[in-house]
Amino acid sequence: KADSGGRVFASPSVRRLARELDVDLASVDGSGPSGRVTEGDVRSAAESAEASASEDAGEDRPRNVEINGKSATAKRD
Amino acid sequence: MVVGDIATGTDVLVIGAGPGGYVAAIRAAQQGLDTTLVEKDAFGGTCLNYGCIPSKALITSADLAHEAGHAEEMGIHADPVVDMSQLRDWKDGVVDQLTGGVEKLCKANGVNLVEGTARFKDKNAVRIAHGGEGQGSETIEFEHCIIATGSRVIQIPGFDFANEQVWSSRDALAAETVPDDLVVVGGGYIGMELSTTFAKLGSNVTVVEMLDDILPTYESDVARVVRKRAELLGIDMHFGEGASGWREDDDGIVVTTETEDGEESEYYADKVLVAVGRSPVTDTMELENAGIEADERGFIEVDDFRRTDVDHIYAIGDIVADTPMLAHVASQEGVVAAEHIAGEPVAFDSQAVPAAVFTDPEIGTVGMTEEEAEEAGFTPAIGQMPFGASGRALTTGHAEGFVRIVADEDSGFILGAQIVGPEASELIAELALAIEMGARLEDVAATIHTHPTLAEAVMEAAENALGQAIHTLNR
Amino acid sequence: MVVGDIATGTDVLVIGAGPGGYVAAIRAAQQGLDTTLVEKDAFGGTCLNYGCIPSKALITSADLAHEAGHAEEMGIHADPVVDMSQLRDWKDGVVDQLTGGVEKLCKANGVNLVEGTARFKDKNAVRIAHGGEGQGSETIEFEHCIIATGSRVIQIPGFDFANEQVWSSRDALAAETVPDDLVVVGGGYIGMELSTTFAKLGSNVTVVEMLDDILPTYESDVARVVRKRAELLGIDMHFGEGASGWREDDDGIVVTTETEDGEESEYYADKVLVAVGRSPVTDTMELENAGIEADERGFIEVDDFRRTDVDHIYAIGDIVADTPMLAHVASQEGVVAAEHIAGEPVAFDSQAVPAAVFTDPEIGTVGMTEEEAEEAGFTPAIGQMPFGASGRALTTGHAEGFVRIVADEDSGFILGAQIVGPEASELIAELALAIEMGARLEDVAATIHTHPTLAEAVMEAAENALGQAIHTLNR
Ligand SMILES: Cc1cc2nc3c(=O)[nH]c(=O)nc-3n(C[C@H](O)[C@H](O)[C@H](O)COP(=O)(O)OP(=O)(O)OC[C@H]3O[C@@H](n4cnc5c(N)ncnc54)[C@H](O)[C@@H]3O)c2cc1C
Ligand SMILES: Cc1cc2nc3c(=O)[nH]c(=O)nc-3n(C[C@H](O)[C@H](O)[C@H](O)COP(=O)(O)OP(=O)(O)OC[C@H]3O[C@@H](n4cnc5c(N)ncnc54)[C@H](O)[C@@H]3O)c2cc1C
Repeated sequence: KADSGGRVFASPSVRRLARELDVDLASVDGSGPSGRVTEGDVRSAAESAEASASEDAGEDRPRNVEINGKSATAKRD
Repeated sequence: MVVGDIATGTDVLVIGAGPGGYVAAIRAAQQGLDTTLVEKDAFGGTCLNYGCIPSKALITSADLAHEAGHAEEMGIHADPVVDMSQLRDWKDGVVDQLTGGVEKLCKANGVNLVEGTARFKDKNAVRIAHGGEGQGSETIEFEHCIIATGSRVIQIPGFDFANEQVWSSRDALAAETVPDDLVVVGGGYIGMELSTTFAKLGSNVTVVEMLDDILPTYESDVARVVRKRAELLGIDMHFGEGASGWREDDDGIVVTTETEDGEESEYYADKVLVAVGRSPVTDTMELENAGIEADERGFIEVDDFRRTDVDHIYAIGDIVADTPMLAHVASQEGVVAAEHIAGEPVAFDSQAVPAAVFTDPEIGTVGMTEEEAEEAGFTPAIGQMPFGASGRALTTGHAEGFVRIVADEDSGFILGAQIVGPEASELIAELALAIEMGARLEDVAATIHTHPTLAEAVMEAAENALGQAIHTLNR
Repeated sequence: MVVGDIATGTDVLVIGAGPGGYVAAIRAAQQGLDTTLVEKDAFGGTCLNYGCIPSKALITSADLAHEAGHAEEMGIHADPVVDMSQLRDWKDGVVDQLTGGVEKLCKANGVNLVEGTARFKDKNAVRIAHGGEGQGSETIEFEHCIIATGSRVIQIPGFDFANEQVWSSRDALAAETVPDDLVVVGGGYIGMELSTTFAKLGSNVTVVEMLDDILPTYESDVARVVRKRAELLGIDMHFGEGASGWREDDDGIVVTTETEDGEESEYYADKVLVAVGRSPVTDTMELENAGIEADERGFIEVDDFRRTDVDHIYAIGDIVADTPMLAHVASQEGVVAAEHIAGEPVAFDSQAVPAAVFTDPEIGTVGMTEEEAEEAGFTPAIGQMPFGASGRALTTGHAEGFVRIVADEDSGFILGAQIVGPEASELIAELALAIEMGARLEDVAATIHTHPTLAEAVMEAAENALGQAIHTLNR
């Protein structure tokens, strides 16, 4: 995992995507060089979170993410 | 402009039109928010009117005149004379063009501009006092507010800027003539930029600095390159001395300094420039009425989205605690605040904040130093490339300094860089991007860099850290 | 040096010590391979001795003298005089320092240096003819060979460089005096760099170009910025005319040109500089003995590892088909060839090859143009930022030109960039890294760029492509 010194290595667009999908970057295993977190890593983390969430809820629908009071819908690709 | 005391409302009220505030206002308007920007003095703030822009304009002219006058080695014989009033006109023209541009851009993006001084009435309204006689005042109610009131120069005891002999940086930038003798109090970046400029324009410059080197926030080998050059320019530097006072004398002034041990010195001058730092402007808009408290030094604490303790009120720029007082930081914070209000998934999570000093040569830094990397728990791999080994640097006649890259030994991730040398302010951009992208040494080393450019030195420094440099011996 | 005809052996034989060959040799030696580098003329090749380096040194001096003499607007009054012999000494000093450095770096890395001309005996040996009388020759057997013999200037019918009035770029760079009147045949990058330089040094320059614009490999709006400036510098440009001959006349020469329709023109001059391109040097080392064939234009075909059809013989630099004739391409190819021989998992797979033109203003380009992106099947998103809206550009007094970024609309991936303006050669480095890293518009836009710098224009261009620019109106 690319978090030497508590730091996660990921590009600005991937960091933004993680916020958008409500994924905690520090908990993502990066598949890029030296463990850099990629867009794909964030999307699959979001999907597995969504899968386990819908398992818990026992239903299969997109999860609403609260961002600053405005709700965004986590999208599946 | 509205006359009398009427109340209007806005989604986003931005206070202060510096590089923090005007950028925040434009971005908020771009997001479709009804946005109002209040400014009490001049659009563009400190940066465009009294800081970054006029200082760099002066530096350009001083550099060109000085260089052309000292280039016999490359065959140029010239004896340039600088006409200060022409230089001021040009500089003022540049400032006017940019501040006029800011105003136009605000309007084009639909920002409502209000001239006046804002004070909080409560958590959801400010009162705006309009400047002149009989201009009255107005109340503006807001859903969200972004405070971007910037900073002011710090005055030290005994040196009142009201005296014409005592200059603030703003006075120095508006100078009508070049003083024969100039004492500069403070060897920080503003002090050193202006010392270099006036030395090149012909002043005998003396710098007095309390600490034991110039540019104390930079590593000593970085500062050293600038100090050596300053010495060659004839700048006289005195360390461990604090300015204690000044008095008039014949046709000039005498500045007195004191060491910690109480040893006094005196320096003759025409003007004394006091450049010991800037402090946040948070004491004039009745923050307490909005329920916000500044810390003991006047800064405001904010979260990752630049929100203050009062959720719908944001603070950005020089008034923010913990981020450096720099124009580009203010702008980035403005973007974050505006987009956060609009509900975008942003945060101020920049891995790398670059900074530049426009001395001779320039300094550009970003991210961690070797020491900081160690403190953060990394094992640093260091790569360095002296400009003396750069073909491009030699062909420009400026080959002092170096590029240093700090990376993590294990992963190769680039953590920081320090550049001192020609165009350091521009060269640092590539490394800021490298850090933000999570680039490794290998990535920078394998990227083709145009020949002959100074940017090749960035690539060579990365190669050096990997033990693969071509144009310098590997450690 | 070895006298007489004896045979020695080496792991890697590199032929030609230009930026391709010397870099390949150093990297091969760094990989622990026994490496021999043969050079028949001067270490550093065309680039250091007769190309990139001397041209940029001349440009620096011409620029500084010209700028200082034309800066009344910023208050500078000067009437610089350039002493050509001093300028030549300085330029030669820079060249000597760099070529000496190359030799030292080769030795320090353990490369065996051999002076002489190499010709293939067979697939595994060359014969080296040493220069002078009685120096004899030697045979070197090799496991691997890297051919890096570079290019030579193209001569056109009727213009023999043996005449002192007919200059090649090399002659121009060694000029002892500045001609009053100079005709330049060819408006490509070398022709335009030298035209600009001599115009600034005081020549009346006329450019004749067969095609209908200068810098025909660049987009017309990019070339236009340079053409406009060239016009202001008094350079007289004639398009659609080919140089057909010249004759002596009184104390000068007359150059004749012809259009496609046979219309003739005459231009008076002291010298005529022919800069119509360069061709690969592949006809002098008996390639056929090694079983290698050049194409009809003299270039050698190579694979991703820079191998020729003969597996253990590589070719790099200006002699390679399909890659541009540029020093940094030669160096990168040298690194790839050397590392491939050493068994490293390399390939010449650069996504982005930057290129610069050191005209006034400079041009820097990398990756795809809008048209190329379309042809490649992308839907291009274009972002542009004029330097006229850049605070830094205005403070330098150079605000012509723009930064353009070409990205893929859907993914945001950056595909290319074209910069024309101040420091374009340096600014392109960030975008080359961006492309190599697979950065998106958003990544460049979200990276903090130092204020005030020209590099901010790169960020603004990315923002513009996203419809979020602050300092320019979004399309
Ligand atoms: C000489 C000098 C050189 C500098 N050079 C550089 C440099 O090269 N690079 C760099 O990054 N930084 C530089 N700086 C620092 C830079 O100017 C500041 O970091 C930047 O201006 C901060 O932006 P801001 O928007 O926070 O505040 P400011 O630019 O200070 O703007 C604040 C604005 O708010 C207005 N205001 C304040 N209170 C009120 C109120 N109550 N109502 C209405 N309006 C109000 C003020 O009039 C002002 O216009 C320099 C500074 C100086 C002095
Ligand atoms: C005026 C001018 C300006 C230029 N400016 C730039 C610029 O700004 N940026 C840029 O990227 N490029 C520039 N170039 C192009 C650049 O010089 C070439 O692309 C580069 O030199 C190619 O490198 P190379 O190693 O392939 O060949 P060269 O540099 O040509 O080196 C080849 C070497 O091989 C030697 N050699 C040839 N045959 C033999 C033999 N049989 N035995 C032994 N030795 C041999 C030659 O003597 C020579 O030293 C410029 C060129 C010119 C002419």
